[in-house]
Amino acid sequence: MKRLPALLLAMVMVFSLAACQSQKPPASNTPGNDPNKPVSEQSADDILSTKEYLKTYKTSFSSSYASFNYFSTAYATVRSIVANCIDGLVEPDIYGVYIPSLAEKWEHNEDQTVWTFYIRKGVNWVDHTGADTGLSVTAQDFVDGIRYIGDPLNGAYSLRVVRNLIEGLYDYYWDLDDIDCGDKTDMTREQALARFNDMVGVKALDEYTVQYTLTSSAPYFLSLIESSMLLLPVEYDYAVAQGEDFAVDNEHMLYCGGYYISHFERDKAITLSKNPLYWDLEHITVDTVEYQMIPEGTTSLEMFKRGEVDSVSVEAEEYLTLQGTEWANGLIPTERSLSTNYLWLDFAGANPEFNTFVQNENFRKALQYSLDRVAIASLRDPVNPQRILRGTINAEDCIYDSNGMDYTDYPVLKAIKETDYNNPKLARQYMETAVSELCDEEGNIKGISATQVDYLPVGTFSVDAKLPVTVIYVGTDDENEIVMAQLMKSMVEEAIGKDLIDFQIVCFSGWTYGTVADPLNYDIYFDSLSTGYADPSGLLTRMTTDGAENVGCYTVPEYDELVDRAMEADTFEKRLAYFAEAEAYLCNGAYVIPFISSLRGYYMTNCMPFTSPLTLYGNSKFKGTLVMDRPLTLAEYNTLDAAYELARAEALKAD
Amino acid sequence: MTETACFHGAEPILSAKNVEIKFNLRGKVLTAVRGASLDLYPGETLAIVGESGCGKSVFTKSFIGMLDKNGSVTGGQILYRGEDLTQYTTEAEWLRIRGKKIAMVFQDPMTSLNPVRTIGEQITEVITWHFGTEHEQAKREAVNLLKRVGITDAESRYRQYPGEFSGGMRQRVVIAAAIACRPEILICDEPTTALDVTVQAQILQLIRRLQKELNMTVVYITHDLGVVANVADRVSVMYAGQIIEHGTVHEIFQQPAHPYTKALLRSLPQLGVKGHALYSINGTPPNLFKEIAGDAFAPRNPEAMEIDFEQEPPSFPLSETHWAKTWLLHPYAREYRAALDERDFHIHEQRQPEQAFDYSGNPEKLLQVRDLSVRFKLAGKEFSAVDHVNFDVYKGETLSLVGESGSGKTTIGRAIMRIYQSNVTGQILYKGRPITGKLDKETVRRLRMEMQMIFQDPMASLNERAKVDYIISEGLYNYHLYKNKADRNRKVAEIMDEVGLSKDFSSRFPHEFSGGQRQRIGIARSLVMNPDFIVADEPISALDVSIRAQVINLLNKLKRERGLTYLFIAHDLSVVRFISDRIAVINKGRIVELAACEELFRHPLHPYTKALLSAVPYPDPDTERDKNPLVYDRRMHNYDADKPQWVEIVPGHFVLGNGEELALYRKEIEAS
Amino acid sequence: MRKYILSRILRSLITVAIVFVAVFMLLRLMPLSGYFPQEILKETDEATRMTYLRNQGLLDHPLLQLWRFLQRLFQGDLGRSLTVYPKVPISTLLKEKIPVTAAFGFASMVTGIVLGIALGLLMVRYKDKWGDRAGTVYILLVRAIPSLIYLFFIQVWVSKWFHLPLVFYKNRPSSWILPTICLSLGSIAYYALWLRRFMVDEENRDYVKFAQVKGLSKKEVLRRHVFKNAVIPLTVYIPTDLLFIISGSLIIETLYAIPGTGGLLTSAIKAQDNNLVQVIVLMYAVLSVVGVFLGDLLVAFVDPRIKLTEGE
Amino acid sequence: MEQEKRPNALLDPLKFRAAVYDQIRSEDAGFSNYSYWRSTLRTFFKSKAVVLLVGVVILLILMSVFYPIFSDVDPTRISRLPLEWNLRPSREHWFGTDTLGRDIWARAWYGVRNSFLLGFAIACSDVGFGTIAGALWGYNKKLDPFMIELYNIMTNIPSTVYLVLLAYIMNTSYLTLFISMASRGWIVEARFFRNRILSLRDSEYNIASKCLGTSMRRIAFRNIIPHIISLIIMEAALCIPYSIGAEVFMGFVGVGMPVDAITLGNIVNQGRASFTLHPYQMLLPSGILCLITVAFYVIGNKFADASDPRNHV
Repeated sequence: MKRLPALLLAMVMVFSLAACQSQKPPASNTPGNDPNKPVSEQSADDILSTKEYLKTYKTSFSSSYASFNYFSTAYATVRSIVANCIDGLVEPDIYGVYIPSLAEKWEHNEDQTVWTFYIRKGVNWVDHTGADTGLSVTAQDFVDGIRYIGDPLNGAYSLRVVRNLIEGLYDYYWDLDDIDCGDKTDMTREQALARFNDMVGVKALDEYTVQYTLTSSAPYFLSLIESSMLLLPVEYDYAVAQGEDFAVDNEHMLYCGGYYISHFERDKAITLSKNPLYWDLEHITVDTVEYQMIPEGTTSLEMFKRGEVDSVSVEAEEYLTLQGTEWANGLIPTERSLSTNYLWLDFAGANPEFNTFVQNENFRKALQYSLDRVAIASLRDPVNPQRILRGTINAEDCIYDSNGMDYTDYPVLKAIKETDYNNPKLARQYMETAVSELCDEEGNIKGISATQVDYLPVGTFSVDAKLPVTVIYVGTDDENEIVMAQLMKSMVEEAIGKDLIDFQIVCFSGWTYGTVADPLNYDIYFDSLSTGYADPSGLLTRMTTDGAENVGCYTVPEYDELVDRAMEADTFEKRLAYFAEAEAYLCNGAYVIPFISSLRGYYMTNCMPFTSPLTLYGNSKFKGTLVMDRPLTLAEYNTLDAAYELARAEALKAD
Repeated sequence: MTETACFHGAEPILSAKNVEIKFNLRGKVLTAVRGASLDLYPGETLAIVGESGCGKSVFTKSFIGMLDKNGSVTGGQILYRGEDLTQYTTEAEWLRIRGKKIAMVFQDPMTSLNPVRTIGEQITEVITWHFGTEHEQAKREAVNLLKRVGITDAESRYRQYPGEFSGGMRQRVVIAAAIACRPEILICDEPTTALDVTVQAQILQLIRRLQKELNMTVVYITHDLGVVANVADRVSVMYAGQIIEHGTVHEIFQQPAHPYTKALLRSLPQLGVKGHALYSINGTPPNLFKEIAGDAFAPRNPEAMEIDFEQEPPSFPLSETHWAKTWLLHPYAREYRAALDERDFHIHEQRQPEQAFDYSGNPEKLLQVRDLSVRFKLAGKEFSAVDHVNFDVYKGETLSLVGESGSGKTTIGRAIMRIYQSNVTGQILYKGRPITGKLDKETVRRLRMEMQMIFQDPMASLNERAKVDYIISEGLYNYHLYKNKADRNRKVAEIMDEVGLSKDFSSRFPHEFSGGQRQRIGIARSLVMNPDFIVADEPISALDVSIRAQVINLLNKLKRERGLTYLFIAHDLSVVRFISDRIAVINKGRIVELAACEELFRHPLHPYTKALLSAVPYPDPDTERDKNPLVYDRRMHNYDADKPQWVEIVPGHFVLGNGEELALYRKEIEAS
Repeated sequence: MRKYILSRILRSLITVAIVFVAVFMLLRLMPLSGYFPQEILKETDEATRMTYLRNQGLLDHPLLQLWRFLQRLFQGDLGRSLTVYPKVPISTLLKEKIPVTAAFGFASMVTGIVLGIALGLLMVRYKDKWGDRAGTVYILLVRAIPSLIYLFFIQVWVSKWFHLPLVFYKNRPSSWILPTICLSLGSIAYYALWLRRFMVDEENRDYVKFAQVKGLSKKEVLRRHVFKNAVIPLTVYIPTDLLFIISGSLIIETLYAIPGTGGLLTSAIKAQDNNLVQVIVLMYAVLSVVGVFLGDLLVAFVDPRIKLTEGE
Repeated sequence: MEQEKRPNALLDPLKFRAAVYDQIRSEDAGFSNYSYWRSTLRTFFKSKAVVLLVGVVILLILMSVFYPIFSDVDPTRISRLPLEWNLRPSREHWFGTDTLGRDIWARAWYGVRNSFLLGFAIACSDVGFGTIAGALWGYNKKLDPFMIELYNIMTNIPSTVYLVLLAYIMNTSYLTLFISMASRGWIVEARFFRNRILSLRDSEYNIASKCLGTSMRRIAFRNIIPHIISLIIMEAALCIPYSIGAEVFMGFVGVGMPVDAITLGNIVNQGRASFTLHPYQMLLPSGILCLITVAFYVIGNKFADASDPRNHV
């Protein structure tokens, strides 16, 4: 029995020995006069020159993932890892100007429908130990990349844009698919596969020259290369030999980028190591990148404080509690997000009440004008929520015409940007109008009868075909989304009035696209879409009546016409102007309700900013990243930012 | 007498003076021992007799400091070799005495040994602990001890677990462990109560032998006067926490002085005359939570004097070795005592045995049991609890089923009562009609009314959560045997009166009653149905000696008045002899012999019956002393080739045996 | 004895079979769209999906699918995950995850038994004194308060007080401490509670009194008789503990980011990963049945009383 | 031997004659004034902790009943002013406000009420069905193999499997949670009661009733239920902490209550997300939650102890 206290003592000792070092807070040098924009006393050059940098970058991921197959994965973490492991033809420099990567140079024809890339020689694939496989990256590998995604069985992710853009790929793909479905019997699968070289507009002109032939003019093709992983090369024979195992873990894939995946522990850790054979080894500043899994968002800030990760995004509430602590001056606002958050309305759902009303523009507008977007944005950034608001579909500051004019500043869109949608009175008016059009005097909704709405597996709901209109909002069980949904409910019910609308929130834990959005098991749901590359067509063409992103199944022929007109425009400016009109039509009609951007407030980091490629559309890269042994302060950031903006403007001009 | 004489004058090794022991129970104080005194002399055998709750066990436990946590010695002295044990406070002090000087054997050998350690370890540990002996040496000693207590093949049995031993064997092991340190005093707390009669005698013999060999003083605590007669040199009779009479065994048995002792002896069925009411002690022992004034026995003593209720009697010496605490011995009471003695004498004179049941007139067979077998499943194995049993019960008789525990006698009773159904084979006929297997509702209903059962354990057989009123009228409710509420109340009151319970009790709960009263409630519950036939399953074995006679008398009275027929299940032959007309002896599921009561006692044939009869303790020290019980071993039969048969060897006398044995039995009968 | 074991095994197999078939069939009732990750679903059309499903044999009659599953099972092929870890062989998954969970499970089982028994002894030794009271309060808190709450507080606060890592790192031994202790908290309470209860029960038995009468000191009686007898019934629970070793704790593995099997089932069901669900359910069913069975065998092994009744 | 030296002079010779024998008095000592329920309650309330906890539970129940009736604070009122979000405990908001400015004190009491309702419902169903099924199971030998297999199967399927399956089939609601918990709880209780009833079934007083031809129904109501009523009370009390704990766990797994339902589980799980930032949001409600579970757990166990006649010392 005496052994027990001894045992306890021993355990306590182990505890105390196990104490590990924690992170130092950022240096408290905030002498700037303007508290909103503190600036360091040091110049940008001073900040950059006086540093010793760490060789390891530690970061985290939060969801489990399965495969590193860059053609088929949908997981952002995997995409960001692979972006560092497989190089594309071109990449942006720190100012976002495209510079050679695996292609040493490139050229295109007049109307930008044929692009030719000259591949860097002497780049070899390496395996998961960093060893040279002897296989070199050739033009054929890029052709094979398209060959791989052209086969429906390989399940390429986000294929539509590339499939429609590369000449012949669409037909090639659907022929194969028809064969698989048994709809097409006049040729075998082998015969169809053999037609690739003849049909599809991607050719290896010689061992190191690859040429893409496109179906339409694509001035944005380089940004598409940056953003889409479908244009990455693959060692086809290797991939085919691996079969289903291809890229399921680090051992079943090959690397040609700055890093290879040296360690992989499922749901726990991934380590990237510097590729010793990399062609641009001098710009690889960080030797290893360690990813570790953090399951709950709340602990990641704590992890950053304890020095377990090198950067962390700071949510609104965290931002507030960090104020007044030693960490406060390390909080840096996130710069930009190309992703926009929408409310999707279900135009073909099973809820007769909502279905009747949603066809009515006044009702949609009532919804649109009932949202206090600032309050919603305050959930993300309580200090400066204005910067998160976004009423347009495409993001600002990313698409420019040849005059340098921002696409969202075209007049029709500018008007939307300037509209204050927080107008409960107007919302109530719109709703009353809608009610007068759709209901009889007793408050019965015309043309429908009480019924049971079957939104299984989300649930079943009974509606009485009377006012208030029952609206089923279906969301995920993510804490932040729940809070937002609850806020929206209170806004909508307050603005429109509970007598006219009954806003029900269902947080469905098994929320997947397949269970809720695709089978139309909702009235309203919240989602986001992002501008994929420097052209509005990326989003807008997919939102037409039969477009892939038209998940709400609205029918707006006017919009379809506007999009068609834009696609046929002969100049880029006209194209943008027409697209702007189309986008405004969709927004003003409240067919979809974009309301904020996906900006997540603030972040803290140990990295020196503006040292790695500015990847606007694609995934960030670690090339050039400088890791400090302490967090960056906002003052330092602002100093560096000022210098960077000047340099960038110059660089863009030179481009 | 010669043996006892030598104690007097010698120094006692243990001397308890005016010991008072109190317990805290549910916030109240119970005085379990109220100034009991006792001297123990070297080498003697003392028996402390008393009914349960009289404090005999508690009293002796205080000698080794084993009182339960809520109890303590609150007065008096216990002197052991000059040291006052009541002053001991620490465990270390007691450890010098316990096991080493004073050892104890408990009642139930089934629970006294740790089931998961080998018996060897449990003996060895005492030796190593007390003497620090080396393990090997201790082991050798333990094996010797085992041999000594009569365990054959001791070396291999050393490594066995208690579960592999029979009850008697276990008690031997317990005794071996108790005497491992050669204690001076061995206290045996009802050492044979839990054992079967045949084993009981062997254990008593063993203790007696060991006592002689080791020169121990042995204290027996028992309620069984037969055991007392068998073993004791001197006897202390305890009642309500006091020793009320003390003397040599002959003095107690032949000249009891205290009314309680007298009554106790007189109420023994062995001393009763068949057909007459047994002398019975009324009432129940006193409640020790209350202050007791005067003689504690007075309220139950119909011959008590007024002084008995007022003052506690001192002890009056009768001889050098004999004293009693009763006012009857006071000179003032001389006349009264003489009158009492006179009356007792006449009572004895008048008694004539009643005519035995008349079987000659071809009496009606009320119940016929044919080839009855009952099979049970235990841990996936099937075994026969009752194996091809045949017997008849005549109307108006009392047939007793006698056997050891586990012999299947209760199972037969329950099979007749249709409690076991699916696993029963063979036939049971009641009034000529079969009552096994599926019966129509009406028949079952009728049977349930005509056949009733009385249970062994009066504590378990009454629903604790129901009032007496409900318990007794349960049958009335079931069959709507009453017209209205008043009628039902009247019936309940009548039956309570018949079993000797005040009708005021009807609104009380069973746990407010003593064992005898509860048993009477149980009987009332059965009688209210007006049955013809009653299966009485050991109805008195769980009762105290002083209570038994009440119940026996009640059963007999009811039989006479209502013309009942009993199937009486028991293990105690002395009771059986008193109460029954015929006796069936059952062993391991088979009835081995069946005969009229006196015939069986006079001419037992089956070796098991003989062993059983020879082992019955008889409350007479002279006959008991020289008794040499027979041992029955089942293996003596060789039934492999020659199957046993159930044969009526002379009219009315059945016995089980194969050809060879039967021939032998016939010879025996002729010889007698 | 052999017959008994055989019939037990047979009955266990039937139980496993029923559980498995029931879950298998239930899973086939789910909508087909669940077979695809969200993003894939968005990018493909109905025809492509049906093709995929047909190629995978997921449109066949459930019984046929069951048969196929069993066939492959006997060849040692557990199939591949569908949505949670698309295309990853389930055997690979289990091979990766079970060792992690099992290592924690084993460590916590040992901690649980050792500390649980120590605590139980402490409580008996100091019965109705401070040791007992402290132990009772501990048991009370662990058993009464929803584990999520105190596990969460332990992660946040205890890690801070002792400067222990917040999450688990394979190469940092100090990060093992908290999860292991958290995992064993429940079983410490469990073992302590029952050991105490059994010991107190045993203390009132006749053989204990007899041992005392034999002159053994109380401590000796506790050690030689009470403790041993009280531990025997506890052994029944050890194999059930074994179950937890492999199935893992959803809460603790989630809190400490342990890449074990704990959350596997939940996420598999949520993502409707039929292949994964059926394998895990099968695994759990087998484990629990085996656990109960082993428990009985173990007791028969350590308890001489049981050997007897069955050995006859 | 010891002699009483009492002077004979004090004794009255007239007293040495037969006294009147009183039958009732001779029986008198047989009675004890022991009453099962009185002793149970006395043993139960002997512990001061129990008295305290019973007081706490009564207070909690009263509070959860009367707060929603008399308070005019709307626990669902969302504030659109970020200034009113995440307020620390103050005089105005005793427990502070949550992420959307809702008053946590008010939410806590609505939550206690709803959790109680859920807990009581589950306790009733589990113990109710469990007792009935346990009685059938215990009394009918033929049911035994079937029920044992059913028990094995039901306890072998991990509960999350059909919790999540149920969540697929039905809305997340009180009813779903209730069904998913109750569909499993009854068999555990049934087995518990079966074992108790099995030992009661073969007790002599039941056999006696059988011999008297008492119907099964009467046996059940008069012989069985009065003996297990204390167990029923105990199990019901222990069901409450169990059901509250299960609700918290299910919220964690993601198959709990609808988000706008106010239950303790929801409040705690919501508080957990922002624990590092606003600890009070979780601490205070989980304090109440722990108080409830601990109180019921202690009460249940102490009652079990008290209802055991062996402890009536």
